Amino acid sequence: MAAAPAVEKPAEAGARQVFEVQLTNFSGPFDLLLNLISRRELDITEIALAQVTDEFIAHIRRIQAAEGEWKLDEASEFLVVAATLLDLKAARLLPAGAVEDAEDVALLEARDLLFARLLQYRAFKEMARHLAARLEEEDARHPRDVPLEPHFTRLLPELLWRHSPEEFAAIAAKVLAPREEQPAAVGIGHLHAPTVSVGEQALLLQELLQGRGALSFRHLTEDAASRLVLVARFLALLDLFRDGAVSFEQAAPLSELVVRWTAEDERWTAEADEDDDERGAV
Amino acid sequence: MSEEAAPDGLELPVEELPGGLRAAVEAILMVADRPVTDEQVAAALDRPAGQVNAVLVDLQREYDGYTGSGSQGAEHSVPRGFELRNIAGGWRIFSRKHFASVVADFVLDGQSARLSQAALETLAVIAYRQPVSRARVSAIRGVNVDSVVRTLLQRGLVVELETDPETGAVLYGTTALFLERLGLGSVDGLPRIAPHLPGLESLGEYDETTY
Amino acid sequence: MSEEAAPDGLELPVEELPGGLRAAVEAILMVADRPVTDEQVAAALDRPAGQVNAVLVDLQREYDGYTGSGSQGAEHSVPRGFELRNIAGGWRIFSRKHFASVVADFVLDGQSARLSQAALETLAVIAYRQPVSRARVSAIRGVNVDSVVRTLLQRGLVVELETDPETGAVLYGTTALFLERLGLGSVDGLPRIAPHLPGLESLGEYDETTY
Repeated sequence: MAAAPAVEKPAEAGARQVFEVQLTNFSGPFDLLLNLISRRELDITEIALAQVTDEFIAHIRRIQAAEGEWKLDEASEFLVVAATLLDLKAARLLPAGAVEDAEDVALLEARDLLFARLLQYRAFKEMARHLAARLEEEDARHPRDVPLEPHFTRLLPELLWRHSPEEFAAIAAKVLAPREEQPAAVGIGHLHAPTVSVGEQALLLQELLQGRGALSFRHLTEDAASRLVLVARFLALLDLFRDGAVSFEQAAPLSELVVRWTAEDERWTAEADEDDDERGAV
Repeated sequence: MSEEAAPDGLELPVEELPGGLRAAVEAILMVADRPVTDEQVAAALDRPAGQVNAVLVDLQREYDGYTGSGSQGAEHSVPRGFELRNIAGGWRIFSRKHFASVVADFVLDGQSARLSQAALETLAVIAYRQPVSRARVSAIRGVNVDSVVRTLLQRGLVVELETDPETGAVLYGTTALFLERLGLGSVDGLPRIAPHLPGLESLGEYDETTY
Repeated sequence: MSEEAAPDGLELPVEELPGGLRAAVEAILMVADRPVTDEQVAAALDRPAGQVNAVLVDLQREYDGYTGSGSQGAEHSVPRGFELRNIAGGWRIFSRKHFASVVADFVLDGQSARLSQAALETLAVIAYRQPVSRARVSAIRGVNVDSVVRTLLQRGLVVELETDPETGAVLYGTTALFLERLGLGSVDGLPRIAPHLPGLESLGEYDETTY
């Protein structure tokens, strides 16, 4: 990524200000992206996304500088978006026709996914605006919510109470005990599947391909036990392709995609890949 | 306060009391501290729910200033300072909207602290995607939502519905209070999200796996 | 009528809103959660107390079925299901007395002789943290506690102690009845649970400020 804008590197106080401004401006990468797009009055369905890439990168660098360190989960979201944007921009810089078909496809897919998620986010943002308006309107009305009239209170069934002070204290102790600090980072306790390593999937693909030379994408993914594995394998293929370890052949759009092993070294090492820090596991 | 009416525990059918069924329904509305259904009112009065519903609808119209079928005559009349609304699955009396500033002094302990933008967005995702896990909401918003979800839980706007049998993740949904605060009858009353977003369903799937 | 310009926040003088001053007074009466005096209503509406008192008396008569000076015409009319009573200088709307039996049926439906787990836990928090606001109890329990606190109020186990001078929130505490039930002489007799709770104070503060 490009160097941080020099303008944004002032004294502590200045950095602090930037930090606050950033936080009030947006939350999350989609919010930032939408913000940038709307400021330039761009339509997010246009390729114009490439035009806001620099701004996006500059923004996240500034936050990083101000905050000192990233929370891992947030950082990864920002980085995924940033990486996709950079890919898109890179593609735009190349002379027309100079890109290979397969790369185009991958790029289009990345772009579509980013657009899709951005659209989805925008839709919910719009719904949030709607909810806010509804809530505000409803705030103007107050429900009748008055204490029960005394003569009805007397009719309530006699309360059965069977707790000793000690039992009652135990209830209090349980409720008042500090709750398990919910991690500020993403908890993974609720994640369903075990994490799948892109690196491992790459090695697996390598074994499959080196044995047989070329295989269809369908064949390479048909034993994927879950969607998660499928995604990881897809990402692994993209990594392999970028490193020149495989090539793609496709006779016609939407026809069978054939993957061929092209690396010369015996062992292609996924671990050497810097990108793995960002999406080594999904 | 003049008339000393019949004593408690009387066995007269409500129709024979001054004001009749209509007033009896009103009396119940006065002590309700949450939305009440046709059936709840009908049960207390021992009358068919359909009949009670007709009375409620009629009262609603009368309070709003339409007295066509009411007992007051056939003219247009002045709206009352309160309104009867059918929301969150039940009927409840509210102060009329345009007196908001006048009423505000008398309902000091209002629970209506503003929701942050993050809370609103998270609430929107939960409302439209329920039952939904925190992980999925996070994926859609692109940020961690743990603390925001906690706030929404405290405010009583969302609740833990169940545990996903497959993943063990807690799934969240909105509450009756949410509907009440929005003045909605049910979740179906939320505006359709479709116009904003074609193909949303399949996207949701995608988000779940990428997180 | 010595009416001046609109009071604070209100764009239009109430007389120009649908229903006018009369409806504005009704709006207040319907949602006020305690009896209100002529002066309180007059202050909120920025009208002379005498004028407001006349409206209140007139409303009382109308609800009782005498519409002589009301807006509905000059005839005798049907009493409403609610009545406006003036007790000890304060006005409050009640359900009409002769519907007491149906209202009682409604109120008692589903009432249990036992406290729910939610009510017990809320009571525990109030007992050990009093005086405490609903918002804070909510923050500690992680859910909205409005309806549970209402139940405890109705049961006479907790009471509104005072208003927080800073936030204006109502602060709750336990009652003599509560101590009686536990067989204790005073709140100091509650078993100590302190050892677990070094950092609790700050936790509470934090939670409260996050929404």
